[in-house]
Amino acid sequence: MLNYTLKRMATGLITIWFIASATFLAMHMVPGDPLADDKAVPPEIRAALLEYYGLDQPLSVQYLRFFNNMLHGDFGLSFTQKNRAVNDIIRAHFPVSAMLGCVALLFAAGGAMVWGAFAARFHRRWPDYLVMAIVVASISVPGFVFAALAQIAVLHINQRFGTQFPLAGWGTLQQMLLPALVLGLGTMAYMTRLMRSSMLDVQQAQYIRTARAKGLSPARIFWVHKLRNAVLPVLSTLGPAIAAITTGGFVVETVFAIPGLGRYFVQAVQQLDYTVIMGTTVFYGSFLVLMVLVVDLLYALVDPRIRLQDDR
Amino acid sequence: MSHPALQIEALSVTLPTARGIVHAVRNVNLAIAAGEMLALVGESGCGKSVTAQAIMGLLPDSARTHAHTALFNKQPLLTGKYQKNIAMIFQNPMATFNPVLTIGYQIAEPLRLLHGYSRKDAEHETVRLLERMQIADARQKSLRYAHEFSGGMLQRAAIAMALACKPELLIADEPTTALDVSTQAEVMALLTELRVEKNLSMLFITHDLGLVSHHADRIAVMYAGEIIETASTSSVLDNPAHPYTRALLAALPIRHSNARLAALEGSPPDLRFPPPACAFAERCAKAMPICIQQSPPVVEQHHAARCWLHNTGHTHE
Amino acid sequence: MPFQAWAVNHALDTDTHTVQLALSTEPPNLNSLTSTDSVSFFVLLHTQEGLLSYGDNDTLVGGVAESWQMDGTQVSFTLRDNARWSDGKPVTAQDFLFAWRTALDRATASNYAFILYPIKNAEKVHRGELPPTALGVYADDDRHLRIELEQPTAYFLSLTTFATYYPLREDFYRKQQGRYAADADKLLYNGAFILSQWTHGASLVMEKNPQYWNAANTKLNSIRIPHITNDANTLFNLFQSSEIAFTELSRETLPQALQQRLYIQSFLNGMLNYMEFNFREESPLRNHALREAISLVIDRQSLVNKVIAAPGTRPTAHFFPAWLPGLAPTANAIPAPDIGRAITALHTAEKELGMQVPPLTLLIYDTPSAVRQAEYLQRVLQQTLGIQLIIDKQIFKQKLAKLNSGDFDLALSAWGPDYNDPMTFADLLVSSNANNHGRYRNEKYDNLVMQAATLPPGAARTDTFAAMQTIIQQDIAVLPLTEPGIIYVQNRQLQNVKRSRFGGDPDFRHAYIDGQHVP
Amino acid sequence: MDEQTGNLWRDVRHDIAHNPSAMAGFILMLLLVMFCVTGKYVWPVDPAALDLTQISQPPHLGLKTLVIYPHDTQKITAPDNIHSLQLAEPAHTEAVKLVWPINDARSFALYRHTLPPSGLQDLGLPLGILSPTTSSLTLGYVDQLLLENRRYFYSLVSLDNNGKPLGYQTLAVDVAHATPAENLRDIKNIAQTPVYELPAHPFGTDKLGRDLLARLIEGGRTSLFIGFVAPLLYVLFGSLYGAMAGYRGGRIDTAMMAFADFVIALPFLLFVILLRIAFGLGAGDSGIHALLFALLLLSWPNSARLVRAQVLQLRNMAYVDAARLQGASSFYIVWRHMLPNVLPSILVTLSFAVPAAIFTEAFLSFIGLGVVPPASSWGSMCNEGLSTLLTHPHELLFPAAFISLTVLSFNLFGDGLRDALDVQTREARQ
Repeated sequence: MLNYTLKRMATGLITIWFIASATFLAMHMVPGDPLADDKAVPPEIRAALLEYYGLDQPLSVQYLRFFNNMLHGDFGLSFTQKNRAVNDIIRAHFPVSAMLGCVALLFAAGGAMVWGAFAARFHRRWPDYLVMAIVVASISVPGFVFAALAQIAVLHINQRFGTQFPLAGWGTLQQMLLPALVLGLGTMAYMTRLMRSSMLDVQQAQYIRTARAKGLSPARIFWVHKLRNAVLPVLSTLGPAIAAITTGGFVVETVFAIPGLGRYFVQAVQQLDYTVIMGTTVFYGSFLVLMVLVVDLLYALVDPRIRLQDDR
Repeated sequence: MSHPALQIEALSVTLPTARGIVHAVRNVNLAIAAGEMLALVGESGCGKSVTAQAIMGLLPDSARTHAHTALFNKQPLLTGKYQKNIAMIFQNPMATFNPVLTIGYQIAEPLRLLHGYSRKDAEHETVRLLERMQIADARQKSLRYAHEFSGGMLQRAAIAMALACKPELLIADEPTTALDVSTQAEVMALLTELRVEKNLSMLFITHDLGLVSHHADRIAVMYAGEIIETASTSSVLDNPAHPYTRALLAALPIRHSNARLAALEGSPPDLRFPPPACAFAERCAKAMPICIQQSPPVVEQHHAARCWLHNTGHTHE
Repeated sequence: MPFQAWAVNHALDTDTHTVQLALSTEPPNLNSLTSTDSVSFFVLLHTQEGLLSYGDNDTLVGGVAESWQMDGTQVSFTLRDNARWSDGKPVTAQDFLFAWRTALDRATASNYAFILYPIKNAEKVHRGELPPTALGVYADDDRHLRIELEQPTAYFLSLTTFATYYPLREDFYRKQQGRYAADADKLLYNGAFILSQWTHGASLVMEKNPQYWNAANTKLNSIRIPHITNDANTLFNLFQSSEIAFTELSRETLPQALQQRLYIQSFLNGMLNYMEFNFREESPLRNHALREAISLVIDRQSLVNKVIAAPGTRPTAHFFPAWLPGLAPTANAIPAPDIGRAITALHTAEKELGMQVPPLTLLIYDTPSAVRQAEYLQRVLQQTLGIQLIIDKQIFKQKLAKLNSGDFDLALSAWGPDYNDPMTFADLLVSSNANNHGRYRNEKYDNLVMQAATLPPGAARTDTFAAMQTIIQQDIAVLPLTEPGIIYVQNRQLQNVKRSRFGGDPDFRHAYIDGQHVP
Repeated sequence: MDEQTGNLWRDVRHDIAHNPSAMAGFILMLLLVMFCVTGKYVWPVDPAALDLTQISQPPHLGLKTLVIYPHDTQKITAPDNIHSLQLAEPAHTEAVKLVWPINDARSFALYRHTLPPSGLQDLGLPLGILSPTTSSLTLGYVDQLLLENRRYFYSLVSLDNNGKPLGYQTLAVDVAHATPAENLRDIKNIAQTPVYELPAHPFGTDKLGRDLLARLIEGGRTSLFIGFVAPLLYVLFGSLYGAMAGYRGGRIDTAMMAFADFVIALPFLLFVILLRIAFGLGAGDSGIHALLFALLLLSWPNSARLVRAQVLQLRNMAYVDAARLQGASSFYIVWRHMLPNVLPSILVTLSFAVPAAIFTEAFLSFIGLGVVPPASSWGSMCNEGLSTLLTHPHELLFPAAFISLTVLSFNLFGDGLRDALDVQTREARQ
């Protein structure tokens, strides 16, 4: 296992190097002037800025310099958030995205298990159809519409009942619930479908009949025998889901005024903030690679049939 | 025959499916004495597994079960509750075990949950059971998963798991079908030993008449949801009363699964619309006019058969 | 991350004199020497102060300076002896000298360095042709600052309100080692408020600066900014939920604001929205008749009332917005739409070009309003002139790059004033100005701008601007379309919030909460 | 299981045909495609035609409008004897002309409200501040700002020299819907029809007065194209890729999955921008092909991972070994034995990839990288309609409903297909 993990981490490093290189290349191929501003930048200022950010160097030098700095854990200073280090930006805003993402994922995974199992239990009966209808409804409305609707709903509750639920912002537990709900909804719907589907498969399995023949209680059969098997396909989507949910929060972060990294990344792409693009991409890439590895290890723990050694 | 431990009279099961209600088991009578092995024989789809599942209470909620009498050791069956003194082993040993739990854990489950063993005692008992099943290195093996076992070993483990339920009746649903011939023999021998050792009643379900000829005390032949012939093993083998049983026997020596009913034309009736008279009449070479008009009676004798030929004394030549 | 459960938010707090607001983005750059954006200017207006400042009706009042004198090219300021930095040290003439020299240092890379150019030798210092000491600024002592101008500049005093002219203390600036203004504690304040908390991307808190010379007249104790988002619906929802005391309205949120009987005010923000034409070689828009045809089919009334339909926005037929001082009341205007004349002009254009008008590209930003305008223009040009308009919708840096490289035929642009003088607009169309993306060139116009720069306020200067307007209108150098307006709501208890067209806006320095007023 | 794959597809067809919800899904899908492909022949309205007299009009089947004749909407002729704020002409949606006498006031502020005003701070939207400039005895104002046919309350505030209000008066005005005659050039005898019934907009109009039904038909082509083509292609590719990796195992698997991880981690936005350029997205190109390509290039790894995980389980199955011993090629085994088993989860993935693709397009519209006008899509229409959710809900409701129907159709059909393919539930039912 340790050997496998080390090997995977080595592969991961190569992957990250590829990600960084591809992004570096893509970024410089995207037309647009990262130094341009609403009001024209005089040529002498431009020259000074190019020098300041090292953009006056040939691309190969910039590339080597970037990797050298990256190895030292330094992504440089942001172009748009003046004087702010990319490291500081990641350090300040990633925890926000991660926290929001974790709550959303908890909500999604928990909900999916309950709803998926519930729907499978009542396969082809009305509770099943109800859950599936909710699933379809929640994936057929774009996230930004849901976010807006949720906020308006809370506003109306506040106005009608004199409550003071926060509509936006970050810092309190209360402020986190609504955005996490909205963020997790799509993932929950997806996982519910997978869960229901695999639960149906598991319900048909011989070993469940065996378990019943052994006289085990329905609760024990559900928790010990069904759930662990049914959760496997869901688990395999978890790695990318974690990455997607912690990075894909741009809309939710905008609507709910949350200082997550998603907003900074989208803004960086729109503004061609080279250092922030590189920093966040490499960081997210590493995060994703790590999450995929963690999920694979977890998967192997849950499913003994999966062998981690690549020596077949 | 002494007083039967298992006593089933007039058992009927219907299963709703997407295409209509299937009358899977029709008016079945079964009796097994303590320590006796009854073999329930028939081709797939004839209702023998459904009968077993009905006894175990494993049928889906949508199934409708009805019986005139259903008792095991004087305790009522078909109550929807778990039958603590009946255990079951299944056809495919690979699918019997939950792939993500260790073999030992699964064997220990009924010990701990039903019989109140402590974790440690359950572990000991599990190892003992596996050893009894002639599994070498049982302690180590109990920590392994199903995919790490061979088929024969798994089926022996499955028997151990069934024994962990401490049953008085063991239902074996085609336990050897998925195994190769030599392993089959091992498993059969083991089952016979256990039967003697623990005075277990056994309902052995199979489509292979030859397999049970050395082990079963009595044989019941099932066709299209009905039991068409019941008698002692020797009586059925030597003196089959029903044309269907004869057809089964005729296929025996070839020992090749695909050819076993080669002599038989046609296919079993659609059990959504069970025939009113003899279910075998359509395929029977000796069918008479009465066969398709009226259901043959079963006279409870030493050798019972649901056939007009049998009852009118026109036995085979 | 601190987590307090069940926080309660109030837009206003009468007891503590606290007001809550939202910002559209995080202030990108609070270094007054290099900041260029309106959000940073908003924060800087409250936390820093220059020599002068805008009072009511855009009149100049003393900031750090208590008195000033301008005589031709000589300007002198006397600083208040009670003007202090937030650490208690006095604001001195050297602080200005240091700020301006630093801004002109090319390593600082200040986009707005040019705004210091009226000062003698500023341009040459910036180009590195003269040493920083050659700058025509003299700190005679701590409280007296003398400035020599390159040439008489009528609007110089209004420039001193601009962020680039704010003072900066050398010892503090150097101590931050290039990270000046990166965080709240990396800034030194001499304005009405200090930035006491800055959680990046999430919130800011500005608190009354006790060291400020005019602290007695600062009524608010703190301005809290707990939300940062540019989502118009969210902002309006926050206002309705009494989480913020002030927000702008959009065309879409206005009906709800009316339904809620909110107190709506409007404000013309001083900008000009206009269409740029590409005058580069091989562009069909070098053809005057073609520009004329296009200018004659665009109905600004429909554009403003139906397409943009942002209340407060006005159609305009003038390049110079009317609110600017020193303009003649009715300078020449762009003619009203006339389809008959437009078609005649189109025929002329096709004859002169020797071909049918090829499809034209309209370069725009990706805002919903710009897209609507472009779709409208696309339809109008197609229907009335048969000209195919291709919409090139680009995000920020991509549009700027295309503008700068001349990769467009037509473009929708906006220009906002930096200071209170028509020169801030007149400059825009000078042939050497990099913001003149279409490369419009008219020597007569360039000369008029040079003249106006040195003329003292008066009739002659007014006439010069009128002459510029005539040239723009005759050449159809650009096509002025609208003067965007803003409608906004504020909590009825919040009083005396000033809107301003330059520097920071809105201005809460003198705002107060009227506890008597029943909301 | 092996023998069942032979007549699997025939059974699947049979199952679907006898599954009402799956059939409903299939028919719905066909209807939606037909709506987008043939819709424009049934509803031949130009989706790009602007009608600035019907901005954000709710659905109607024929709106009565007042025909107004060419005149200068800006000009006001004040009637005689004006004592208070009053109309100079009957009010309609093209112009509300107000006049009032000049009294002692230095200037006037004019407001417009949709409710009766309750005080000086509740006069509604400020329209402007007007000062008398001529020697005329009256002042006038023409309001043309986005008028709807409803009642408005105009308030006039007199201001003193310091801009302080002296008092106000309010006038309730009922605004009738009007259309300038020149917009109705194709109508004969227009002079004889002072009131005209405008053609129906069964789904209402958008912010530029374009027919929403025609826009939906046109936008659906983009959305369905992206929603069906992209997921089908990338899920197919991803599944094959994942199946191959899982089946081969070992170093090949490791390398293939590392590549998949690499692709997932690439910044999507950056590559969309890049591909727009690479595709020569100049101006006017709707950008749909670049988006399709970006989706194909970057979205397949998720389904690859899912399928690989299942194949890893399946390849230990006896029938796979059997097939291998019989000398079947890897591709054959993957295609014939493994894909039918992983199809159910592929279908689930697919039924989520459809809305995901449609919304990716919508999200890109949200940040300005979506389709380029005059092209449209359901996603971008949702995005546009969102801002007027409370005042003109139809602009959001209809495009959102069409997206929901698409997703629903795919889910119903996919569910039926999944059940039909699932060998185990099949057995249970038989």
